[in-house]
Formats: sequence, C-alpha cells, structure tokens
Amino acid sequence: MIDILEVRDLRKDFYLKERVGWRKRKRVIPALRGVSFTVRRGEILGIVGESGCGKTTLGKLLVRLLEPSSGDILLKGRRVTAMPQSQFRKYRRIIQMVFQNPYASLNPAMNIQKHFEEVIALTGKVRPQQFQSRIYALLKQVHLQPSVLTQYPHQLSGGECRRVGLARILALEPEILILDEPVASLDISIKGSIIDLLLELQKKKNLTYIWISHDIEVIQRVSHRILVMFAGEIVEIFTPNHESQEHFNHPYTRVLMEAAAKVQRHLGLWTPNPERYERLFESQLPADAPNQCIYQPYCDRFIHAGSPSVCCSVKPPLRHVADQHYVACHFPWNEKARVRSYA
Amino acid sequence: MKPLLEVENLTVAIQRQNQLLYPAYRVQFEVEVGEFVGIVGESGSGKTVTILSLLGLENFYPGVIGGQVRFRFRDGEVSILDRLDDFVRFQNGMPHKNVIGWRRSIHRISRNLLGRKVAIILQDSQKTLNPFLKIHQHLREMILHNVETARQPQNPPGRPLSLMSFVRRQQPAFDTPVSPVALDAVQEEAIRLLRRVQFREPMRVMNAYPHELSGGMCQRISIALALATRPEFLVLDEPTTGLDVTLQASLTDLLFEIRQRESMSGIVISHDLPFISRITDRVVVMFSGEIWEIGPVKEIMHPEFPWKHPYTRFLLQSATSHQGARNGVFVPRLEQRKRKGCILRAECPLYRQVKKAAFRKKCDTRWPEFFQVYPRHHIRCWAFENEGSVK
Amino acid sequence: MRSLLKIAVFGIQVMALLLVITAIEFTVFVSSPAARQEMGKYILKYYPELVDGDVVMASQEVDTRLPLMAYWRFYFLWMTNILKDWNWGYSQFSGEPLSHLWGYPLRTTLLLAVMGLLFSTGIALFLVFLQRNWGESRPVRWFLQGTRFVSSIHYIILAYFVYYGLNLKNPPLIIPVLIIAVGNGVLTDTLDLISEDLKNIFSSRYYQGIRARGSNVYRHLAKPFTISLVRIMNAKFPMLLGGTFIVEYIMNIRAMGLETIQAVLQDDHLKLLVITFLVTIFILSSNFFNRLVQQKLDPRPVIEI
Amino acid sequence: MRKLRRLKYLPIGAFLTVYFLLILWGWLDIFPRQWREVPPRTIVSQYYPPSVAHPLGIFFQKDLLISFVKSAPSSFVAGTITLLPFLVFGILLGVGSSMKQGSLQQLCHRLIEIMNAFPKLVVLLIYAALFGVNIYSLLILFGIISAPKLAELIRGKILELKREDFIDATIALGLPIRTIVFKHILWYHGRNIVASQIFYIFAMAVLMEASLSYLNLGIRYGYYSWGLMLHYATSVGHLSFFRWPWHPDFNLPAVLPSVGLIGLTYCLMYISRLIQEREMQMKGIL
Repeated sequence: MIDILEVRDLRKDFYLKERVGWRKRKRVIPALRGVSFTVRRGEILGIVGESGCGKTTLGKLLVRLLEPSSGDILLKGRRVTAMPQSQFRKYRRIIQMVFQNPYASLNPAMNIQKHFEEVIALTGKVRPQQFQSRIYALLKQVHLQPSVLTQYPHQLSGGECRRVGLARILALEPEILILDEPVASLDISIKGSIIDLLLELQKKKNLTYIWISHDIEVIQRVSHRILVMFAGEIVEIFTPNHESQEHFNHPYTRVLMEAAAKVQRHLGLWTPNPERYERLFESQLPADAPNQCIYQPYCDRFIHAGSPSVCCSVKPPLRHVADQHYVACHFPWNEKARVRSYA
Repeated sequence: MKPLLEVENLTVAIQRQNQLLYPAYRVQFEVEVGEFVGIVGESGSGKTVTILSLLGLENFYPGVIGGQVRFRFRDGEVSILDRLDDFVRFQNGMPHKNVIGWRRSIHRISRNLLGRKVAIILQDSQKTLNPFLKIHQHLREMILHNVETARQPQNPPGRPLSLMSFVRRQQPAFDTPVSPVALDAVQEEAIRLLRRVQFREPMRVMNAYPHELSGGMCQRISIALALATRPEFLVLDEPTTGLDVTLQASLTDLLFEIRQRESMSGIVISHDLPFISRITDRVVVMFSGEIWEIGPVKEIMHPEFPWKHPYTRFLLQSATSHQGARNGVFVPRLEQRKRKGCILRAECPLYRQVKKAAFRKKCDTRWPEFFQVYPRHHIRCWAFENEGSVK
Repeated sequence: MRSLLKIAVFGIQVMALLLVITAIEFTVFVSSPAARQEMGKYILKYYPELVDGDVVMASQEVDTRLPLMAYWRFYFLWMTNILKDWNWGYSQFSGEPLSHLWGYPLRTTLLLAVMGLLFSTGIALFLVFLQRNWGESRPVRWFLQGTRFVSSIHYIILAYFVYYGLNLKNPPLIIPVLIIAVGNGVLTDTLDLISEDLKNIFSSRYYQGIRARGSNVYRHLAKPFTISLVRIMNAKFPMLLGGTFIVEYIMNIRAMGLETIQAVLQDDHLKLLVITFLVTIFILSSNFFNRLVQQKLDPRPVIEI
Repeated sequence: MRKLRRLKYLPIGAFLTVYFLLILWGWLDIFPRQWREVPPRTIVSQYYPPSVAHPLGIFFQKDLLISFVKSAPSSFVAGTITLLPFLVFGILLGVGSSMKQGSLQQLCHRLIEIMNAFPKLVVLLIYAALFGVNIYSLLILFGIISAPKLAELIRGKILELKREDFIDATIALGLPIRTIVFKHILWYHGRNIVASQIFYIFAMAVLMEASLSYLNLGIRYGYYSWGLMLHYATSVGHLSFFRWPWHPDFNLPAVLPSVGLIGLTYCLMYISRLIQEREMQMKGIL
C-alpha cells in the first residue's frame, strides 16, 4: 500500500495570556509535541486519547485550519505546510474534514439546496443545468430524501444533518476524510446507522479515514490501526485484535482500555477501585519535557519496574516492535516487545 | 412511610412560533426515602427540563404550567408549585404566564431549598463554577450556608407578595464577620470536604480559580460543594457526559462510594445506561416528554426480563450493541399533543408485528395507560393490558 | 522601594505617551494653513526670539507664514513653559492667560460629564430594575416607553426647551446634568447595553450553577457586573463630554464648551490646542481606569492561537 | 386584534410619508408668490404671527413655512452624504480588524479604538476651526468618525461566528475568504445589523447637521436647516413655548423645527430598534 499522507514531527503551541499583578505573562501550552505517522491509502486510522491530548488540534492542522508551529505534512508526497493558503486551496479537494457537531457545521441561515449549489459550483465540473441531478445523486449516496433540500438545518434531525454534511463533502470527491468525533454528539439510536453509512462509503469509494474519537469501543470495532495519544504525543500505534487483549503494550493504553471496558461493557456490575485513576488527574503536566517520558508522573509501570532513572532522563522514541506496531516506552508490558526494542 | 419527593402531573411547555410544545407532559413519579431514581432517555426527551423546571431553574417561556411537587423532609413538608395557579391562566387553550411574578415566587421557595436541602450537580461543572471566584470562596459560602440553615428558622414558603419583599429577601452575606475560631473551623471543614472527594493536596486546589483546574477536578469540586450542606436530596444531571473514559470510571467510583456511605435520596439523569444501572434503585424511562416505564433497575436493565416497553428494549439494544438502528428508529421530538392515540405507534415494533384489529384500534384511538406488570413496575403500553394480572 | 520604582516608571510612561500624542495633535494643527498663519502671528507677538532674523518684514504687514522649524521650536518652548511654571500661553483673541482654563471651566465641564455619566448609569440601573421586576404591569411599560421617547430627543432641543421654556437665568447645575444624562439617546443606549449584559450573564452556565447552589446572587455577580458597568461607562464618556459642550453653549454656562465654540468662531487656535490636550488627557485617564478595573477584577486568561 | 397590531406602525409610517412629501415639495420649490414676498422694511429679528398671506408667519425676513419645508431636503441630504463613508469605512474597518493576527489587523483595531475615544462633536469643531466651515465635508468627516460603531458590531459578529464550526467547514471546503466573509457572514448573518445601523446613522446625521447649524457652523447664504431655525429662534426673547398656539407670543419658530427633528429621529431610531429586535428573535429561533 502507498502512503497517502505523512506527518513529520508536527508541533503546535498555544499561548495563554495571563496577568500576574501588573505584568502580563505569556504561557506556552504545547498542544502537539512532535507527532510523526503515516496513513496508507484506503485504511481507517483511529486516533484515541482523552480530551486535551491534541486529537482535534491534529485534525485541524491536517486541513490547515490551524498553522503548525513546526513540522511537515506531506500530502501525496508533496509538502503542503509551507505553501500559502491560496495555493493550498487546490489540495483541499483531496483532504476534507467532518466536524463534531452536525448542526454547527451547516450555515443556519442557508437552506440545504444552497449549501449544495455552492459546493458543486466550487468543483467547476458540473454545468448549472445539471446541478439538480447531481444533488439528487449525492443525496442518494447518503440515503436521504430530496424533501430535505428546501429545509433549513434547524428543521432537520441530528442524523439528517450529519448525512447532509457528508453528502456536501462527497461532492468534492475527496480521498481522505478526517472524522472528528462523527458520532459523539448523536443519539444512541442514530449512531449505529451513521457508522454503517460511513463504513459503506469507505468501501464503495475507497476513501481513507482518519477517525478521531474518545469512544474506544467504536474505534476498536471500526479501524485498521489505532493511534493512541497522550498530552500531545503519540504513545502507541497498534493493530486492534479482537481475540486477545494483550496486543497493546504501553501502560497508558492499558489504563485507557481497562477503563473503557469497565465503563462500557456490562450493565449492573461494578467493582469500585477509587485509588486506581487518581494519579492521572492530580499531577500537573510539565509544560515542556524534552528529556523525560511524558507519562512518567502517572505511570504504574514506572513504579512496577522499580522507578528506573531512564524514564526521568531520556525521552522514549517511538520504536518499531512488531509489524505495524510502535510503542514509545522504555518498559512496555509485553516482555517480547521489550526485548526486541533493545535488540 | 411516605415518599420524600412526589411529582404529580408536572407539565412543562415551550412556545415556538405560536404553537405549544411539551418537553414534559404529565410527568408523575415519586422518590422514596433513601432511594436513588434514575431518569433515562435520549437528548430531547425532557429529562433535564423536568427536574430543572420543578426547581425554578428553567429559562424559557412559559415553563411549568401545571402540576404538583411535594418534598417531605425530616423537618417538614414543602410544596413547590402550590401557587402556580395564581400566575397561569388559560385562554383558548394557550397558557399565559406572568413570568416575573412566577419567578419571584418560585425563587423565594427554591432559595431555601437549593444548596441546602436539595443539592444539584449540573453537567459540565467547569462552566458552572463562578469564574471570578476562587475555589475556597465557593466552598466557604456553601459551608456557611450550612451554619445559617442550622441557626435560623425557615421562612414560611407561601408568604404573600409585597412590594418591599426585595428588601427583606436579602440574605446575610456569606462573608459576614466570623470569629477567628469559627474561620478555622470553616477551613478545616473545607479541607475535609476536599479530602472526601479524594483530593490529595486540598490547599493547592483551594487557592485556584476554576479555569486553572481540569474538567475532572471541577466535577469533583462541585460534588464537594453539593455535599457541604449535607443535603437530604441530591440531583445528578448527566454527571459523566462529555468526560473521558478514565475520568468516567473514577467518577463512578466516587459516586458509588458516596451513595453507599451517606444516607441520601436522589435523582440521577443520564443517557448512559451502564452508569445508571450501577448507581440507582429504580429507573424512569422517558421519551418525548412522557414517562413510558417505571420499575426497579434490575428488571428494566436486565436484557432477558420479559416485560419491557418496546422503547426500553430498543434503548437497551442500541446502548449495548449499536444494533438498535436496524430494528426501527425512535426519533426524539417535541410533541404538540394534538393527535389521538399512542404517539409511538408508527415506530413501534410490537404494533407492526401484531395484526389483530382490536389491539391496533386501541393504539390508534386511545392514549395508553399505565399497567402494573410486576410489583412497583409500571408500563405505559396497551400491549401489557392483560399482563397486568401478574402480581 | 520596588513599588516606588514601578510607580516612577509608570509615571514616565504616561508622560511619554502624553508627549507623543500632543506632538501628533500639534502636527495636525500645524498642517492647516489657517492655523499656521494665526499661530505665526502669535509666535511673532509673544516669542519673537524663536524666529530667525531673516524673516522678511514686507511693508507694514507681518508675513506670518513662518518656516516649520519655528513652529517646532515654539512647541518645545511651550511645553517647557507648561512644565516649568504652568504657563499655558495666552489667548490669541483677548490675550488672557490660558491656564485659567484649568480653573472654573474645566471643573464645571468635568463635573457635568462625570455627574451626567453617574446619573445616566444610575437611572438606567433603576429602569432595568423596574423592567425586570415589574415589567409586566402596564404603567411601568408606559413609563419606560415615555423615558425612551424623552431620551431620543437631541441635546440641542432638550436643552433649548428647558432653558428657554423654563426661562432660567442661572440654572442650578443639576438641570444640565440631567439633560446630559438623559438626552440624545444616552439613557436608552445605557439601558440597552446594561440589559444586554445582564441577559448574557443570566443566560450563562455559571449563573445557572450559582442558582442551583442557592448562593447569594448579588455577591456572586458583583464582579462581572462591575466590569461590564465600567466598560459601558467608559464607552459612553466621549459622547457625554461632547454633549456637555453643546449644553454649555445653549445654557450659557461659562465652561469648556462655550470656550471652544468661541475659540472656533474667533480663530483662537492656541486655545483650541489646549482644549484638545485636556480632552485627550481625560479620555486617556478614563480608558486607563477602565483597563485597570478589567485587569484587577477579571482573572480569566485569554487563549491566543 | 390583528388590525390593532397593524395600527401600531401607523404613526411611524404616516410621519415618514409626510417627511418624504416635504422633501419632494422642497425640491420642486413650488410656493405661492405671496409666501415668497416678504414685506420690506421689517425689523430683521421680528417675528410676525400667522396671517392670511403667510400661513405660519414671518421670521428673519423669511416665510416660516418655506424655511420649514426647504429644511426637510437638507436634512435628507445630510443623512445621505453621511451614509456612504460610514458604510464603506465601517465594513472595511470591521472586516480588517477581525482578520488574522497581523499588522493590518492591529492597525485597524487601534484605529477603531482611537476613533471611538474622541468626542465626535469636538473633533468636528476642531476640524471646522482648522480647515474651514463646510457642512458637506463636516458631514463626510462625521460619517468616517462614526464608522467604528458599525465596525465594532461587524467585528463582534465575525469573531462570534469564527468560533462556529460552519465557518471552519466552509474554509475546509476550499471556499475563497471573500465569499466566506461577505456571503456567509455579512449577508446571511450581518445584514440586519447593517440595516439597523443605516437607520441609526441617518438619524444621527440629521441631528449632527442640526447641531452644527445651531452652532452657526453650517451657515451659508440661502441655506435652510431646522438647526438654523432653532438658532434664530433663540435670539427672540419674549417668545415662549408655554403659551397657547394661537397667542401672538407663541414660539412657533422653535416648535416647528423641534417637532420635525424629534419626530424624524424618533421614527428612524424606532425602525432601527425594530430591526434589532427582529434580529434577536431570529437568533432565538435559529
């Protein structure tokens, strides 16, 4: 398979303006601290992590709604970070983004017909006489009735809005879709059908998905590879395996998966374990930690391995441990992986 | 023993372009002493609106237009909506409400309840804390509330309106001078509360503004604020929505523990069925402003339990396996209550399966009633009319 | 010691800012040919040493178009005179010293503007209170409508009606203050801004949280409400200052407004310059006060992308 | 009930109709000859009460009705002259100051702040003193220095909408920036703001013209203005408003322009507020 998208050492800082007494202070808040990965054509790459770990920032950087502080994005082998916005507009056809809130991503004062017309005119491939037939074809792809065309976004249900948004994007015939929590704000009754629709479209058009979500269960079911992020860094990339639970090795991934299983699986069963997650929320994240494992202050494995000094002095690189499996940890849980990482 | 909270025929309306929609329509349930009741439903089913509007926290027109709400606390009974008729009059079927007078009236009652006897934990706590005050100022206020309520006799709730009432209703400010000894006591109490919600370094948190803390920390602080006055009744409004999984797990732990240790009753509102199933005793299922099923949590949440409303079944299926979509979609909506018959029949799988004319006719023409299928388990559906004999 | 140093640094900063602004204003003044001519006469009359000897005295008339350097020298001399012995120059028309502007005229104008500001905010707060608590009753609604109508009347007409209608020879200062506080839509604007800010506060999530916790609402909203109130007052201040000028002219109150209009009609450019400086100083200090309040009361940080 | 609701707008509509008829009359300049003929050798500042030949009387050697009618077009012209610079500068400054961080944005933002800080009347007075009295240039300057109000509203709207996802979505779709700003934001969400501000600035311009004329700064030979009429009315001592209108000492020269100014500005402000309220309602629904 060919890499359609490559990200090299992407960094993004935000600035917080604070006032201390009379003085103003600018505090750097790193949202992404050097992220590199590749996406292959036709795959679904799931990105999971907690809120504030930089998932959404990453998505917005990929479509250049935000400008990166440093690093490169290579789209089909071409660097798109350096070019000006006007030049990048050509590439926007290729890479498109689906936003979290289905209502907020449509202009509330425009009806659906106008939304479509605008986008189809943008492609420049369709003559004005054929707009209507093109719109009907698009609506058919997402299983919508033509009656929605005369309505305004607030008159539609959340699922319909989501479908309209998808159809609007499909008019541009993109190759990569960045799905930023596509089902998180939908009701549980509609979720399933939207996920089905997304998978169906992916198969039919051979699209590449970057599926950003904090719903680990959905991601595990859907994606080919999963990328786990913590505090703006990638800690693990692995292929989900439904048979065994032991295919991820980073301590943070374990905590995440355990919590997800605990919260979501069963009705009625609960074994409280209050001390388990405390460490995650008490400690403050270091603003910049170039020579330290970012997860070390919260890490079980760190204590379990006898508090080795490597964790506090050397930043673990993202190591290749197996086929399509990378871990950024000095002491991953799987012994075999650890041996390989040192070999 | 009489129930602690009784809600009767609570109707909440909202006006949109000369038509009335009902986020809650004739809602009726009760909460026993020491019991937690969960309200489940999708967004737009009216679960939050029901609870907030009966405590005077809603901000739309016309709001509550009918019903009765009664709290029976240890030291007396409080009726909340008993003066509602003075402010609402119906003209051609449309309600006209004197909002300003109503607001003044319900604020007077709810001010003595909210934060004292009834504590509410709203969703998205980071935004519900006052961004201009530090955490210790929040805590201090709530702790001093506790002292006040213990010291002062309660205002009689149904006092008549007077022009000068705005002068009299001023409460003593929470920073009225307190002796140094008492101040120390307040600080100690604050630290105790923060430790209670598992903060390891309470002093560091106390001097922070809400925006300096993470969402999970703010959520726990609002739990501490709710516990500060030792309320008899606790309302949790979607406490886990929008939080990360690890945070959800830790919060569920905390609430589970509080639920076990303190003797409180309460309501939990959520669309997160696993969470509800862990923390409550009874469950109310709501859809488009209506209660469709009330029953013990073990019966409603058990996937094999035979007597189940079709909507509840659908909800359980879609929560556990994402398979619900294929069985028919119940679209949440606000209803005008003008059609005859059951509003769910277009989507109802039971209605579609059964071809018997008599059964269908009832669904088409008559509004379903509650039928008891088990002790304390009621279902609003014509299909359970004959199963009602099981007792 | 450190705080003293800070204050000193701050004072120097303010002085520098004032110098820059006054220099810009002076440049604007000097860019006008009429002002150059008039001011040239003035310089030749009072500061002949500033002009080089080669200024041609053609016939009896003085050629008043001086080289630009002379104006700049005059500017610096003038500034040093102000700082040294509070000498603000002399009126070109009557020759009286301009430092008297700092006395009664300035005091009266400031009194009018600030009191007008306070009155209009006070009345608007009262009206907001009425609206929120008794807004449903008919007399209150009529009263509010009536206030809106009165407030939409312009200063010239309102002051004219009051002054000539009531035939007051020496009106007590409360009457112009009331006119300034109400007229020209000031009251309505303040009312609308305050009620909009209140609406924002009341629809915010933290207000819902405060209500849900049964806290003392007055105490909790004191800070955000003060911030918005100060912001509104600061935004309205220039308009009120302009309003005092007209009202003073109509009601014949011997203050800055009357002086300004006289100066305009008499081509008294130095006086105009001084008045401009004064107005600048007040507006700067009002802005500074506003920023101070915002800084002290609002702890929320700003995120910058 | 519905009829009554329609009647609510009747006074406003009626007044505006009368105003436009007055403008038409003033422009066509059709008056009977006997109105134009002022008896010679009258004392300049003497007010002559209404008579058969002069329906509203004579004041400052002019027929009062003629000056009243002819003042209507001049107020209209004042409003129109102010409108164009106001709109152009307001929209440009608003769009410029809400763009991405940069020197242009900083410049626009500072400009708005500085222009907002100075009292408009004082600036106009100083301009008049420095560069000569010309009512048209003064009004154009007034349009420019009141543009920050529009600019700030537009800026607020753009900054508010910038946070919404749909603007991000349109950027991600690859629409050009000018389409996003002018079509999606200004046309679909900002047109009510601009409309209400147009009515507002029209009223303000009428008032400013009257004030300048009142301060004797708009005066030229043969110029008619309600402010000027009011200015003349000050000079007569014995006249008073507080008499019955048929009394010879009733101050008609002051009452007439006042009625015109109050009515016109109140109507315009009312319409402006109506549009704003509709905007708020739309916001509630959408």
